[in-house]
Amino acid sequence: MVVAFAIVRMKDLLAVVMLLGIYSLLSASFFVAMDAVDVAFTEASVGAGISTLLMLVVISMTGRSEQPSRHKPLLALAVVTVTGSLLIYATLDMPYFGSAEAPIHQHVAPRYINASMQEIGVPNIVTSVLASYRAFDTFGEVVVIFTAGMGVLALLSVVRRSDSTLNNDIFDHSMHEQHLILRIVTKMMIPYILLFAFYVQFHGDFGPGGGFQAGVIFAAAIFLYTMLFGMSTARRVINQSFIQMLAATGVLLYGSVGVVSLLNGKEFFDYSALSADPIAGQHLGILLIELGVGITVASVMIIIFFNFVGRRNNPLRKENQGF
Amino acid sequence: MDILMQVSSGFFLLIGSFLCLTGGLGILRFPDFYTRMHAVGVTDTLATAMILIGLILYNPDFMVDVKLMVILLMTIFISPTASHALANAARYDELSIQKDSKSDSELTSSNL
Amino acid sequence: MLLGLYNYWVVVVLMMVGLYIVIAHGNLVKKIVGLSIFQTSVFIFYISMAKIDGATAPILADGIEKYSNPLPHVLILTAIVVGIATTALGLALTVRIKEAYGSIEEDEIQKQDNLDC
Amino acid sequence: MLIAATLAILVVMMMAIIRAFVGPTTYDRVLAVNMFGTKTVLLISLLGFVMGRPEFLDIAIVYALINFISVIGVLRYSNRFVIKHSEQSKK
Repeated sequence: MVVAFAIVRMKDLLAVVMLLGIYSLLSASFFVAMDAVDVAFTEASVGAGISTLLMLVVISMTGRSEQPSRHKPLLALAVVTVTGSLLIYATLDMPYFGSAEAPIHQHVAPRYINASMQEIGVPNIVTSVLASYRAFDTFGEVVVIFTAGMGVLALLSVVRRSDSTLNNDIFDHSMHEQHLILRIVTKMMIPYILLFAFYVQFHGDFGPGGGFQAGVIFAAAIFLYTMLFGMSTARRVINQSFIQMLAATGVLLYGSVGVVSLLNGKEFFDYSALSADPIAGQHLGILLIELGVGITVASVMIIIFFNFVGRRNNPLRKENQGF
Repeated sequence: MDILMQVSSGFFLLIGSFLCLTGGLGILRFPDFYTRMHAVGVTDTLATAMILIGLILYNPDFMVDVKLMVILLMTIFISPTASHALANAARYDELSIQKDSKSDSELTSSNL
Repeated sequence: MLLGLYNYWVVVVLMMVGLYIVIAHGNLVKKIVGLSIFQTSVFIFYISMAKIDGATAPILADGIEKYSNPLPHVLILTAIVVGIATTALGLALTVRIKEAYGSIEEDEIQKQDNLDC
Repeated sequence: MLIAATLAILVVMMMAIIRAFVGPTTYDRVLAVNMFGTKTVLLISLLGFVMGRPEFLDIAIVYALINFISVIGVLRYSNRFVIKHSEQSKK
C-alpha cells in the first residue's frame, strides 16, 4: 500500500511503471491470501506482465520525464480528502471483514457452491460460474476486449513498409551480439511457456486457470519472442491479418456455442443441449467457451502489442524522439 | 524416516531463509550497483532452490512435487539469465563502479 | 470493534491516491497509472468482501466445508482482463496525442488548442 | 518453520521495496523488481503450504515466467533508448 504513495511522488515515469509492477505483484499476493487464486492468476499475468510492458513501450515513445504540474495540488487534495472521508463514513455500516453472515454470502453464492458439482460437474466453482451460470456476462466481456483490440488497431495501425530501415538493422545486429545468452535461454523456454499456456487452458475445470489466463500467457510468450528477436521476425511467424481473423474466430466460437444450444431447443448458453448427457454437455460447452475466450484474449493482446511496437518502429516518428 | 524428512526440510528452509535475508541486507547496504547485483544474483538462486527443496521434502504429494520441481528448474534457468542481462545492460550503459556516481537524472541527461 | 473494517479503509485510501493522481497530475501516462491504481482498489474491495474466515479457495475438494464466495472472484477476473484492454486503448490514445501535439502534458495541449482557435 | 521462512521472505520483500524507492539508477530498480518477483514466487508457494492447500502452485509458475518477461521488457525498452542515442551521437 505504501507503494501507491511513492508512485504519487515519483517524477520519473520509468520508475513509476516499475513501482506499478511491484504494486501489482503485491496485490496479487494479497489475492492469494484472500483465497482468490483465479484472480491472483489473472492479476499476475495481466497486471504485472502485460500492462507493465505496454506502459514501457508507451513511455519509450513519449518520453520519460514528467513536468512539474502548475495546478494547485491543494484543491485536488481537498476534493480527495472530502471524498475519502465520506467513503470511510459509508463503510461504517459495512459488515466486518471475514464474517460469514455478510449479506453478500446469503443469496446466490450458496447455490453456486452447493449445486455446482451436481449441475456442472466441474470442481472449480469460479470456472463453472464464469462459463456456465454467467456465460452471457462473460460473452459481453469478450466482446468488450475484442472491441478494445479493434480500437487500438484503428488508432495505431501503420501502413506496412517493406523496406526495413537501416537504423533498425544496425540495432538488430548490436542486439544480437549483446543478448546471445538471453536468446538461447529464451529459445529453450518458449515451447514450455506455450505448453504451460495450453495446460492452463484445459486444466481450468479442475484448478485455477482458464481461457483468460491462458490467453494472456500465450500472448506473453509471443511478446518475449518479439522483444528478443525483433519485430520483423515475429511478423514472419505470426501474420497480422491471420491474428485479426483469429480474434474474430474466438468471439464467433463463443457466440455460436450459444446459438447451437438455442437451436437445440434450450436457452442461450444452456450447454446441456450440446449432448445427451447434461453433465457431458456442460463439460463440452465450458471447454468450447474457454477455448473461444482464450483465442480472443491471446490474439487481441498480440494485436495490441504488435501495433504499439510497430508504431514505435515507424520511421516517421524519429524526429520526435529527441525531446 | 518421517522424522528425518521433517528435520531435513526444516534445515533446508532455514538455510534458504538465511540466504534470503543475506541477499536483502546486501541489496540495502551495498554501496553501488554492481555489488548489489552481486549480492542478489548469487543469493537469490540458491535461496530459492533451498526453499523449494525444503518444500519438496516437506510434502508427500506427487503432483505438487512435480510442480515444485518445475518451478525449481525455471528459477535455475531464469534467475541467472536475468542477472546476466541486467549486468550486461548496465555495462553497455557504462554505469561506473564508483559509489553511486551517477544519479538517475544525471544518467538521463548525459544520454540525451 | 471498528477495527474489523480496516480492509475498507485500505481500499478507500488506495482509491483516493488513484483519484489524486488523476486530478492533480498533468501527464497523461501518469493519469493512466492513477486510473489503474483506482481500478485495483476496486478489485481489492470485491475480493476482500468475498473472504470468509476459516474458508479456503472455491475449488471443490474432499473434506473441506467452507469456501469463500466465488461470485466476486468471477466478476473481478473478467474485470481485470477488460481493464487491461481499456488501459491499452487509453495508451493508444496517448500515443496519438503525443504524435499530434508533440507532448503529453495537459497544459501544453490546452495551450496549443487555444493558439489554434 | 514454514511460518518463519514466510516471515523472512516478507522482510526481504520490504527491503527490496525500499531499494526500489531509493535506488539511484534505473538498473537498481530493475534489480529490486526482479528480486521482488523471485521472492513473490517463494511467498506464494509457502503460503499455499501454510494455508494447507498446496495445489495452487501454478500461480507460482506464472509468476516466475512473468517476472522474467517483465525484466527483459524493461531492459529491452529502456536499453534500446540508450543505444539509439549513443549511436546517433557517434555519427
